[in-house]
Amino acid sequence: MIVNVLLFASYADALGADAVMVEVPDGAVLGDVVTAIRGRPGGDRVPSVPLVARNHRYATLADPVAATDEIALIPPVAGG
Amino acid sequence: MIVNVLLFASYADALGADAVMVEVPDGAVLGDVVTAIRGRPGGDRVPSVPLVARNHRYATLADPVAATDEIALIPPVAGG
Amino acid sequence: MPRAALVTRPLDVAALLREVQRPANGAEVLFVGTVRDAHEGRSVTGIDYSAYDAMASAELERLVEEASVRYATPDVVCEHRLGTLAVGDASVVIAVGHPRRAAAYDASRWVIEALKARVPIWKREHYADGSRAWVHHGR
Amino acid sequence: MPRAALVTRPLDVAALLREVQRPANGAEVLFVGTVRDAHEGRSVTGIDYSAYDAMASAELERLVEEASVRYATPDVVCEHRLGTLAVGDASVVIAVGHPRRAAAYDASRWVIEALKARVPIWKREHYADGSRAWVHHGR
Repeated sequence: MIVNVLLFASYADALGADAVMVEVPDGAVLGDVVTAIRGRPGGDRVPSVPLVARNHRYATLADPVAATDEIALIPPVAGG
Repeated sequence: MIVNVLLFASYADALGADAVMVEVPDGAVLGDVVTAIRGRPGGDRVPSVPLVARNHRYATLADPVAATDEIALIPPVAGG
Repeated sequence: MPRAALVTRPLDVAALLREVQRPANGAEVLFVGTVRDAHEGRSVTGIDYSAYDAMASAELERLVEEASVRYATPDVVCEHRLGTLAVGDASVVIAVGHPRRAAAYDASRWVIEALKARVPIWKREHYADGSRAWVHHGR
Repeated sequence: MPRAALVTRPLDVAALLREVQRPANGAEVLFVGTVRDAHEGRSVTGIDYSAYDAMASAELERLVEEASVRYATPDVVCEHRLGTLAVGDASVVIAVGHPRRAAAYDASRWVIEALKARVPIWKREHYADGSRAWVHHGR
């Protein structure tokens, strides 16, 4: 399946895009999405265990992913 | 000597005055002033060891007093 | 510079905030004390605040100076209002600006606790039944 | 009721204070985060704040709801500004109203710490030499 992944701040700079499409097998988990992202040009600047959000909530890399999910990689936050 | 003593809040209500003159011997300490105040009508509502100020600073009952000092008895404070 | 004042007009929180904002500061903490509608189960309609003016001013000034030294910032301002206040009126505002938020919170807290312990100000509550009473902290 | 918002206009501290004032409250604590002119020894001229808008809004709302339950007061409001801010501009305001001052301080502190840990907002500093860099807390 094709999953759309949102990127922000330093990760968007690293990949040169605010969002990328990645292909992962059906039944994939968020960790598979991260691995796919890290294989892209510039993806080496994403850590192997980044913060990940699914549908506007933090999730773990072991959580499953569906094509309809809104997935995002979250760089270290710096609000306030 | 004659010492003028300022009273506030519940102490002023107790003594029925914002200030009272008391006579104490030369060489008296603030404790002597308190004793004199407590002998006045209503003075029994002043505790035996009240907070006392001399010239706008807290002082102890063992501190000396001069006729030119500004003496005040300070009821429990309640600012804020 | 640290500044403290007793005033008889309404307190201007926005002005006090501006007073402690400087380019070196990353955090401002404001404490606002307001008149509550109840105290120890009784319905309160207002409070008279009175003070030993000369000493309260001096003590409040000493207190913001001490906070300024203790927490290493010049930006400590406190105003306390006197007179008859209604429910919801602000009786005291403490504004602290600091490069670091932890110190801003700590300094603000230190000032209000010291003020309540040391500054010769008294309050007499007005109750819904028409009676009035002097209020002590920690009673 | 607890309320949180991401905004792109200047923050109105006086309005946020009014929002948490109720007759039952005796204390309001406001935290104001402002853009500092220096960071880790570098001269800062401004900051771009950006966010994962949908999630940051949701997370900020969850956070003020949690603070409201945790500290037992409905009066918890937080606004965070996004966009390009100049030195001295307020980036975040947290307003808490509570019957008791200790809880008001604690709730305010809890919200800012949780916000800095959890809410997906990022800042890119502009330096006096013309360069820019993403800033991480605790780096």
